[in-house]
Amino acid sequence: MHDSRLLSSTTLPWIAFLAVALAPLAMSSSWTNMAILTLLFVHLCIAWNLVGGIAGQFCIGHSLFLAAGAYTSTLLSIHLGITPWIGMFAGAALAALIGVFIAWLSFRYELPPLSFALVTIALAMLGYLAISSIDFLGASRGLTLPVRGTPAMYQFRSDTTYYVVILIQVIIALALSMWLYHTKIGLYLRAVRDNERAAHAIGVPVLKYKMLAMAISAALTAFGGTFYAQYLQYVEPHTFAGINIVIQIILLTVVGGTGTVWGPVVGPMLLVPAGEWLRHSLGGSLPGVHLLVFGVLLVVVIRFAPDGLIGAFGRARQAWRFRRGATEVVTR
Amino acid sequence: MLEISGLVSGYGRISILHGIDLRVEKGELVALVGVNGAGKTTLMKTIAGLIRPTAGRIAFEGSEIAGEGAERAVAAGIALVPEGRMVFPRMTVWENLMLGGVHPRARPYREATLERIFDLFPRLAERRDQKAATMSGGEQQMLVIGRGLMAQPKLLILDEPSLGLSPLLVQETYGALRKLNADGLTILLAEQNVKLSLAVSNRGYVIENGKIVLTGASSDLARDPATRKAYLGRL
Amino acid sequence: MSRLSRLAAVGALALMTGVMSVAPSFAKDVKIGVLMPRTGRYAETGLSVVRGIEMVVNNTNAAGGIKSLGGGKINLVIADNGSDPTKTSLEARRLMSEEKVSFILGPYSTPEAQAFMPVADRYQVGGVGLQTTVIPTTPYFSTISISAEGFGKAYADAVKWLISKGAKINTVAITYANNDYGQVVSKTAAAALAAQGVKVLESIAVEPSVKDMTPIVLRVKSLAPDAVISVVYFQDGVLLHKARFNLGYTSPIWLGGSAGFSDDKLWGTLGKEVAEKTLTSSFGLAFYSADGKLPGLKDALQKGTAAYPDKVLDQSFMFGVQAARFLVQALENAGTDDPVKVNAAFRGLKFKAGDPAIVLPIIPGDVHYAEDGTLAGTSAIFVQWKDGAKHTVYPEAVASAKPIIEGVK
Amino acid sequence: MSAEVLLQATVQGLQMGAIYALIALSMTLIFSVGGLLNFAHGDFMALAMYGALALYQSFALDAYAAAPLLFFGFFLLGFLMFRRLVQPVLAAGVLAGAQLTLGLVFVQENFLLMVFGGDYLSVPTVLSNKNLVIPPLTMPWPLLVGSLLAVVLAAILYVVLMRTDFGRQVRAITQNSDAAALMGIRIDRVQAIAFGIGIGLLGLTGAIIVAQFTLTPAMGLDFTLIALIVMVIGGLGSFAGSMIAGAIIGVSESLGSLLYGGTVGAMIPYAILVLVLLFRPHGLMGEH
Repeated sequence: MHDSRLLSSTTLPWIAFLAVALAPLAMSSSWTNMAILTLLFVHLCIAWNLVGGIAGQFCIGHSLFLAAGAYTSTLLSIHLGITPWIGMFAGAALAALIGVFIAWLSFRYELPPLSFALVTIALAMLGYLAISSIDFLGASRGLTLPVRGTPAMYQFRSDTTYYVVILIQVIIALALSMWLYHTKIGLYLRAVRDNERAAHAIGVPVLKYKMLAMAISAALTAFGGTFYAQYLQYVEPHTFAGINIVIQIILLTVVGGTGTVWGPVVGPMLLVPAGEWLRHSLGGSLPGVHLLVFGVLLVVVIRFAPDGLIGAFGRARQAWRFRRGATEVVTR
Repeated sequence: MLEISGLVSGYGRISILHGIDLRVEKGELVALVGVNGAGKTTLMKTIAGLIRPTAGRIAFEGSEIAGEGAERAVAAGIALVPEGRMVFPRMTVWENLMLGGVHPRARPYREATLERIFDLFPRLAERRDQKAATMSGGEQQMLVIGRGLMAQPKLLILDEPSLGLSPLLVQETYGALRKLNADGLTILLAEQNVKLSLAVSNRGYVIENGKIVLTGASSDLARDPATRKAYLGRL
Repeated sequence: MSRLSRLAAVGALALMTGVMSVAPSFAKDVKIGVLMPRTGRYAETGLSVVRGIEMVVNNTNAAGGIKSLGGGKINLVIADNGSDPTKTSLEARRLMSEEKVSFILGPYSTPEAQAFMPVADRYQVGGVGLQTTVIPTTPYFSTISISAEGFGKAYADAVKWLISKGAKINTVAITYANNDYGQVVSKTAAAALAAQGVKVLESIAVEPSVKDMTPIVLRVKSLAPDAVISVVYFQDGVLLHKARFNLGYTSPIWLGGSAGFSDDKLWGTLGKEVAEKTLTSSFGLAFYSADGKLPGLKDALQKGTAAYPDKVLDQSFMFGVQAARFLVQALENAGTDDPVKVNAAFRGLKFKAGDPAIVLPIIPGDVHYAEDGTLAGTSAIFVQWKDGAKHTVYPEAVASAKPIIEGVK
Repeated sequence: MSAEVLLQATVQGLQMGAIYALIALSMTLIFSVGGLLNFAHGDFMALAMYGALALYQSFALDAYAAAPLLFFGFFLLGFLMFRRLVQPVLAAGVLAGAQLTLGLVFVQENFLLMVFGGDYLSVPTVLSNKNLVIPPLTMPWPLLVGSLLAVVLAAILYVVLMRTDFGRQVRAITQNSDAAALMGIRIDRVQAIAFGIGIGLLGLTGAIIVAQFTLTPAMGLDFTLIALIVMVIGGLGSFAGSMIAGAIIGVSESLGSLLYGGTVGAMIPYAILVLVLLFRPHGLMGEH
């Protein structure tokens, strides 16, 4: 009994996820590219959710981590010829460092949640303005990666290979997020989210776990940044350091369900393809109409399921069980 | 005046009250005693309209108010003085009191009521322009009671008014309640402090695990072996 | 020649003519991708570009298609890049791997081009950037516009020309939008001016999202330069002119561009009062002006008015026309739909001055593609405004009016 | 740098600062309703500015004359929106509310893009291009009117919130909504009215400052950020604080651009925000 429930609550979603994620392999190559974009956002949403959802820190500064991953690996590749396979770890380390600093800063100065969000916005904007002005980082024009065309340099001839790379990254990120969620660390993080003072009072080392969550989230985001940069083979501040992408990440996660394991997976997997579909089917008619529809869709989901689709699904299932339970009692 | 029957209430799907029957007659001072977690606060909040009951009736002066919301309860003449001294911390004493009488039913009498409250609690008059958060626990308790009175209630409900007060302040507070009752105000008092509340009240109810287990005249209850046994530590 | 061989020759000829006369069965249609913003920031521009492209392609197809392909028709596959580099990359991959297009017209902006180039390089399908000011890094990408570096030099050339006309310019201050375009233009202009012996007092960066240009104009004013070069977009350009107007600072010779000095809607947006005080004496760098003296331009304007009577035939439209005319010529030269050969033919394009294929006034003389994929022979034009209309004043080869220079009679 | 130029830049900065404060005032009011952080703030204002444009184009109505109309129109919009949309989401938490407004950014930006297109537009008014010249100073009238209005509105809002029953009810809900309910305060109605006034003020603000800016559908987010900065630096809920913070941001941005160029000028507000939040987490005039 217990085992089968465990099976249904962890294994089934995995099977469903893999089935959907692997489907594009059987389809045409334009699906592969769509799947890559989708999985990239799944990866970034999982990473953000560790801090923004599970630890409840409304961080808008993840563009810094994305930029760290994208720029570090790119610069190492351009100037020193170091392969991004190694560069990605340098980028992740840098991102983790920045993340730990932000976590420390917010703890040291006891920032309330709202102020934390604003400080991270401000840091993100400062980072964006700085990157757009520094010549070494390519300034606003950005940096183009030399075409080397070898897998050893993280460049592939086939999009399917990029797809496999991001799929593996997502699986690792998902496993990590699941592990974090279900172990003591996740428990502590959720305690911090629900009531930081109380968590502190019962002896949870709040700073340590906040820094840990931030470090993991930042490093994962940086890995996403490296992949994104290598996939596009160029970096540029607007795409890699602007806050627009963070807003997208947050909205996708929110629709899926913040603070849950599967929310950041479900959100992008439904909405990224939906957004592309809307763009293709409505985009040509009037500028903006497809994004308007998309925005209305987001607002409607947030309105009727503020805890996201995963939350709504959970409630529906519970209600169904409840009703079924009730009928059983009656028939008995 | 207040008639509760078969009341079931709680939070979400979890019921805390399992069929409460309770009456308060005009001019009475009724005590509701029970240990922490027995359901006193839930009952008070349900009467005041903060919680919607899942079953049962609450009739006030003959009309049904169950589940109609807090605004309806205030309009009918019920004022709840909540536990935990829920003042508006960043407002002055005067502002807190004015808010107590902000309901259209009470608004025309605000100035007059304010005078009465300042008579009853002279300390509030002294601290008129002080921020509520900066006052002592006892002063805040007076303020909350005063604020409840500003609503021109026919029935004043108090939730644990003695909680966390020094014995001297408790005496002062209860003195004020007795005076108000003597002036004709109907009072329903929820307390853990069994001895004190039974001493001031006419009748009493004992609540346990969301059910009324004993009821009767306060003097009888105070002598009842069952009450004594249950609340030995407090007697 | 023997009778037999003569017969064979005649037979062969007959066979060929016969084949030619049933052209549809021999004609090879060619699939061309159009990768333009139809949504997002540059949607309006992208839609206008597509109108220009569609007009040329429809006219070509109606006139018998591509002759070297036996009258094959051009089929456009229009893709939307959402004004976004990532989507440009995705759509480019789709056009190349799935739609198997022979060439791509687009993308539009510089960041989009940078996302496009690695894909073009990988799939070996060519593309042509329209308003891209970056120098291509792959043989599979070419541009029509002038590079940012080219614009920088154009400012220096214009200053040299103004001096030759009698203007006294010893010192220059530069303000630039702090983005890819502004940074490169200002740097190149400063270097070229210094080489000419003109002193650049300072280059001042301005964020493109600025809400007030007054402090910047004040800074320029306190430098007291003889001339000012402002690399601005539309919005910061409007704010710049308003600040100049409010502060009454109209004395130095002011050069600027592009949209913030030469966009068709600028005069209307500023209003007559401000525009007369600021635009009439300024020199606006432009890609395009409808008064350009080119036979191809007159023809395009005429056909455009017929095809889209209710639309404004703006700069973007003409860029679309220009790109499509280049492509038609390249297809004629290539005689195949093989992407590599089409791209090579595109890179090999050569036009004489006054060729009817040329519609953009930035191409006044002979033109061909340089080694790096930029157009050699282009030259930015400068316009001056009068009563709400633009008049080209430089270079003199395409000028339609005499310049009005501050301090020169 | 001459004293004259410095003075001119300071005055210009003060006026821009007053405009920032004006935008932050309504954000402060909206924030006081259940702690909602409105990321769509600037977008509502953009909507109002386009509204002024539409009224000008259709009825040749001057933006200053349209201001009261826009106030009432936006009040209704805000009131209804709160009832149907914001309140149910806010019940799920402050963060859900903030996320909802992020979604609204999408909706409004693209609505404007769809209806008005992506071109930059401007709205002429009676005060456009008029300057008040007091040598050596030049002050654009639209900015002056905006600044004066900011001060007047801040004073009115202060009085309404601090000295009226309505204001006390709004504050009571912010400080302890359960206790407020016990007073018989109709929380949803008071909140909806306060939210409506906040959005209405944005309608008014948009009309008043439309002469100063160029309109583009995506302009909202920049204004949201500047309003957030001003509100937070001033101290959440403090109108006087917003005025002071607006002045600080406006002047430092202006002088920063004058002395060190536009990029530094653009970075200054964010740097100030970080420093203030670290060393005075409740802002300059905020209450603990």
